[in-house]
Amino acid sequence: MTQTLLSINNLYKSHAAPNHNSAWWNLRKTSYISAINGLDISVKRGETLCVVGESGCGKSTLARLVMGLEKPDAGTISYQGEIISGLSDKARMPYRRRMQMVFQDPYTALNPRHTVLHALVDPLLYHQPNLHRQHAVDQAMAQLLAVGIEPALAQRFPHQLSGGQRQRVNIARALMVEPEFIVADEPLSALDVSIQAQILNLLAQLQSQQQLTYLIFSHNLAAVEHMADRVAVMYDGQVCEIASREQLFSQPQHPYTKALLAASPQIYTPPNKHHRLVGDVPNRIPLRHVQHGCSLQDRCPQAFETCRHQTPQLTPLTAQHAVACHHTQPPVSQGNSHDSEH
Amino acid sequence: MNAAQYHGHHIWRRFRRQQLWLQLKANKVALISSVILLLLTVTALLAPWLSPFDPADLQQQNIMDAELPPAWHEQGDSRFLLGTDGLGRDILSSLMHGIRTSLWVGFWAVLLQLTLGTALGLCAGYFGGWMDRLVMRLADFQLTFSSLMLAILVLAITRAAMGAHDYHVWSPWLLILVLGLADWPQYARTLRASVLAEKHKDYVAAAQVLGYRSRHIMVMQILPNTLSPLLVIATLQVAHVILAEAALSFLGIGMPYGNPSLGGMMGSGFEYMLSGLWWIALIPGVALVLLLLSINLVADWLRDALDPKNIGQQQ
Amino acid sequence: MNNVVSVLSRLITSALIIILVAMVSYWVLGLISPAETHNLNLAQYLLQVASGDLGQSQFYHQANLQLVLQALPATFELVLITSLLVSLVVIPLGLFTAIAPQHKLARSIMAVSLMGISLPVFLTGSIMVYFFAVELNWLPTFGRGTTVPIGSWQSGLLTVSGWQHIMLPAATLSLALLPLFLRLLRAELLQVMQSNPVRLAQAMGITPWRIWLFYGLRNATLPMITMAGLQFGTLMAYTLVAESLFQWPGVGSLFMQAINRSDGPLVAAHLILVAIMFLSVSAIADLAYGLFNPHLAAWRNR
Amino acid sequence: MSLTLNPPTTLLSVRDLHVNFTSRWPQEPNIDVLRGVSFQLERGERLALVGESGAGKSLLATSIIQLFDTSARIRHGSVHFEGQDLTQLSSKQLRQVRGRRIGMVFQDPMTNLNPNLTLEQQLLQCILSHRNISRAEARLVALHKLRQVHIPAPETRMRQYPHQLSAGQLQRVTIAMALTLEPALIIADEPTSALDVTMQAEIISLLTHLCHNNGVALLLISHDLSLVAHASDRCLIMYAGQIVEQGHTKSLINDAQHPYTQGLIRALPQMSQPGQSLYQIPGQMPLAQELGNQCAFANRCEHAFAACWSQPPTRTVTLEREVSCHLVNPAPAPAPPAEPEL
Repeated sequence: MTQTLLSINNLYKSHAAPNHNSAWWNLRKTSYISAINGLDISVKRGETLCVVGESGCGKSTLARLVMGLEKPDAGTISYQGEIISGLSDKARMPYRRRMQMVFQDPYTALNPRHTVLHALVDPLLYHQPNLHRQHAVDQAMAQLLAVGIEPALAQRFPHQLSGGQRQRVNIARALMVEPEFIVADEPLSALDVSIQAQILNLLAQLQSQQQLTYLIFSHNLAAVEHMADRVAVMYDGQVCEIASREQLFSQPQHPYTKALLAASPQIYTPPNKHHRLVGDVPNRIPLRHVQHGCSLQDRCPQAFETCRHQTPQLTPLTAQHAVACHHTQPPVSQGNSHDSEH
Repeated sequence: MNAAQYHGHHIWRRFRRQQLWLQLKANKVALISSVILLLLTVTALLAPWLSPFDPADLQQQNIMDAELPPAWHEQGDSRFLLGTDGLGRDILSSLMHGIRTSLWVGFWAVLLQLTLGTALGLCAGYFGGWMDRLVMRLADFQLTFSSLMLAILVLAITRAAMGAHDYHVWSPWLLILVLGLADWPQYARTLRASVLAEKHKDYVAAAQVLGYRSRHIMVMQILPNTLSPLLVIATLQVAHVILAEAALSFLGIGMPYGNPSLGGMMGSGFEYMLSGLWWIALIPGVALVLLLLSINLVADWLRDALDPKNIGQQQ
Repeated sequence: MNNVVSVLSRLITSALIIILVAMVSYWVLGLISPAETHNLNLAQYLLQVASGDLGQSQFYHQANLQLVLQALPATFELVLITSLLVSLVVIPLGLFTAIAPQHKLARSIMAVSLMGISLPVFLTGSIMVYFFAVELNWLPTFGRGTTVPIGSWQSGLLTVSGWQHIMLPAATLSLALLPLFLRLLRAELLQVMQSNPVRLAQAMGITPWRIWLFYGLRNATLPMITMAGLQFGTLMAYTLVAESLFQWPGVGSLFMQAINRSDGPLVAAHLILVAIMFLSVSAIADLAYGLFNPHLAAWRNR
Repeated sequence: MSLTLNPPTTLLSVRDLHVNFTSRWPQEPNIDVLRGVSFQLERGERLALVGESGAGKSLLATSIIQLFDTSARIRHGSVHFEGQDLTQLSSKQLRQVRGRRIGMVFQDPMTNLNPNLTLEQQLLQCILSHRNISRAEARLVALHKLRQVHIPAPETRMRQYPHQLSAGQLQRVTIAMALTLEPALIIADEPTSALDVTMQAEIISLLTHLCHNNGVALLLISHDLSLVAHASDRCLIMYAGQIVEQGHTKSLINDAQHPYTQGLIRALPQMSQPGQSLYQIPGQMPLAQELGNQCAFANRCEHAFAACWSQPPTRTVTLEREVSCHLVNPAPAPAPPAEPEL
């Protein structure tokens, strides 16, 4: 249980900002916006790590970086001790079978021109051209059954399926190559409330059957509390708190975590107004104007002088619990705050 | 379930074809215009056998037959159903050969445009970066300048440089080449936009995660989802090319003089019109409008029929 | 700072394009009139162009620049009257067909416009000539009529005969451009009228004319500017066809005459002037785009 | 029946509303998407409308002010608002009601505001369309409303374009816009689902407080029962184009009568122990064209019995609760044995 499967060290990634003036003579350079800002995280074999954060905090970018759909600017991602972040497409192939992804939007995650069966069988035949077709079809039908899709739906096109069915097909496709590690980017957010429970149960059931490791990105705290072993809270491209589920939900330390928990609607308890943040999620600013200090400083009601100058480091409180906040730790004396200098 | 059944895209193709047919039956205007287009195409293809005279054969021309009005006119001659032009040539025969020329130029130029535009648009959309910027800058530049203006400049200068006689040996090919090479931006822009939209959909990411190679994703996964708008543009462009060819021929820098083309017929008929002989210029004009209108109507219907919003409605 | 860079990069690109076009026009000059380039090498020609000397016409024995400048007022007035006609008709019709797309009248307008797209400019011109000049004998078919000098500008818009002469060419050109612009504007407006902001405006009970003006037309302005800029070449080509049909003494006719007479220097001069005109029009379109674009406006105020 | 009395405090009363979409294809029948919706709303009341996507919530909202696209049509039923039947009004009279008496707040403020007008211009368009006052006066009204929704530095903000503000601030602006003409009712269609979690609670509480303070009734539409649990007085549960249960929010949550409502609450992740499998409602919501003469929930209901398949349930009105279910109001023995047709 304690073996580290995936570890991410000091990861940075920025994206080009949209350029509004795109006439044919305009060859001006684009500006950049940072998405991942010095992030450290690790996933242990067999666990479910949920990463919680609001839209724009860099969750999707992180998911894409882990899956090798984008390349990081700096820092490393390693899988079972091997660095996989800089690999070429070819060198990455062995890891493609071991790591798979479930996407947020079940409506666009399936090619509209392929039937369910085609979507499942095609990857197998693409990689193993010698595989007997009947064998691949049998495998696909078995996988569909495992995720609760009736065989009659195998010949349907995605637009003939409901959202929940499509998400099941997505999960089935990811499982076709028998991976051990699944990254899921907001697997529930596009689904109806009554369907979310079905997918949550399916994910849990598959995990226990196939010994899967999950890295799940979500903003739905209720679902996270239900399925996570450990929870990391992300804000502005950094992890601001990471703890086991029990600790995070019972003793949150970071002001942002507290605010998130307070804001998450509970059916029987009225919302808590004490942990509100002030102001808004800041608009993304181009890299030129690098902000000093804690990225939450403008919204945090408890921000003090140190927060304006030093970036807090992720510091362990207990073995299971680490927080990046000046309130829970003494300020670092030799200002080694790493403002991005690239 | 067995392996032979799983090939989804065949079923899809059949389904789609059926859809198109149903929608065509429901739309009377589109049905009539596609029938007209079909008739015109067949006439054009069979022109050498169907036409009563051969416009290129000087033996069949008689200056005594010149400027005869259509047959239903009291001064008309029953041999010349639509009358004759200033040199005594049968307008009906010239017309059939002219439509043949128009469709021929339209077909080859559009094929050239489609190939060039698709290749450039696909690369620009999929690879992005400097390639995208360069292709799109060029496309905007070319689009602003317009293919007709470029064709006028290039063809006029070539004609001035070669002299009218030499020029007419090369002009049909030059016409296709210029119109074919100049009008790629429409395709490239549309394709790039749809490739960009498709590229950010999760199924492309899923294909990458499953280890498909870029080229395979580009051609097998993305391209099939972007073909509908290209088909519509190509149909519209056939009309556009035919119109451009007619305009150039009208100006005297398109099809050679002896080679019958609708624009050329109208150009030479214009002078007669000032003396009241309307049919020499107007009959080819009506034929041209009929051809263009039927193509445009078919394209208009195709745009609606291939719109994914409408396809989802009927399952 | 960014503005300066943008203007500079634009100027440099434009200069490069003009140099490139000048090189092409030197090559064209050599193709059409080899004698002209015999004792004039490329560098000399470029220097000559840079100093504003575009050579002399072989046929007219006059400076090319002067010839084109003399023909420019005719073309300009034709384009001006045409654009006025087109915008006067297109904006209300476009609005109407986008606001009430299901209305019978709107449907027939669109059907007519589809026919209009399939009508070549020279056919409409021919038909007009036949009816108004040959059959009815109301209007003249060629030339500009009497012109009145305003400074160095020969204007035909101040005399009755000038107006009579401009009517047919302007009407022909407008009829050719109308359906094109109508369809483009309508497609744009239709999209805007079904957008979320318009839905919110309707939900807030905003007066219909305010919705059409401030939500419909205002939101279609940017795409319309881009669209109009992109149609510049088509406009130029159509003008050329209309000019040669009505023997309108404009730049287009001059060019076609130069071609027919194999007047190399005049053709070469035309190329350079067309490039300059093209660049200035795209600069104007860009300026207008920037003026109406709140993204850029906000960025300027920062 | 209390509905027919129409007491003076009733603001909005929707009765047996049927809305259908005209099919593009002549051979297909038009199918009702709203199938007999009835409810009423008192002055100053906060009413929540909860349902999954496809249940017809948004269509109901737009049907009240008849702002749907041209293919939708009110087939039957009435919408009484302040004593007049909105379905009988001319488009000019309707415009007088829209904005002036009924304000709307839509889902995504980033796409709903006009990107090419400053906020001031947009607010002024709204005020000047309904009131005959000078621009300067209208401006004062707009400023006042922006202050009410806690926009910092409203004078500066007013001169800005939508893209210069964050999503949370823009949603405040749309709320201000809905309030400017002092309407009697505000319809908020998923006002927070495009916003971040930390913003969500704030916007909801702003909306409910402003409505309460100004005596404005609120129809709050959401897919999330937990979100509206503390923001509404009464609650309507919508399923497949019908209202299956309605009642006071507190009592409805504590004692749900309809199996669908029960399922919605039980399926929430916080209702079961972490790690345990969740209660799930099997299957998915039927499409409008699949519904025959049956209870729409019958195919997912674990209590369904013969009557559920043969006839649609009638509405049972008990004290402050209305439920449409055969379990609550057993149907009289079906006299003619209805053919099971689908």
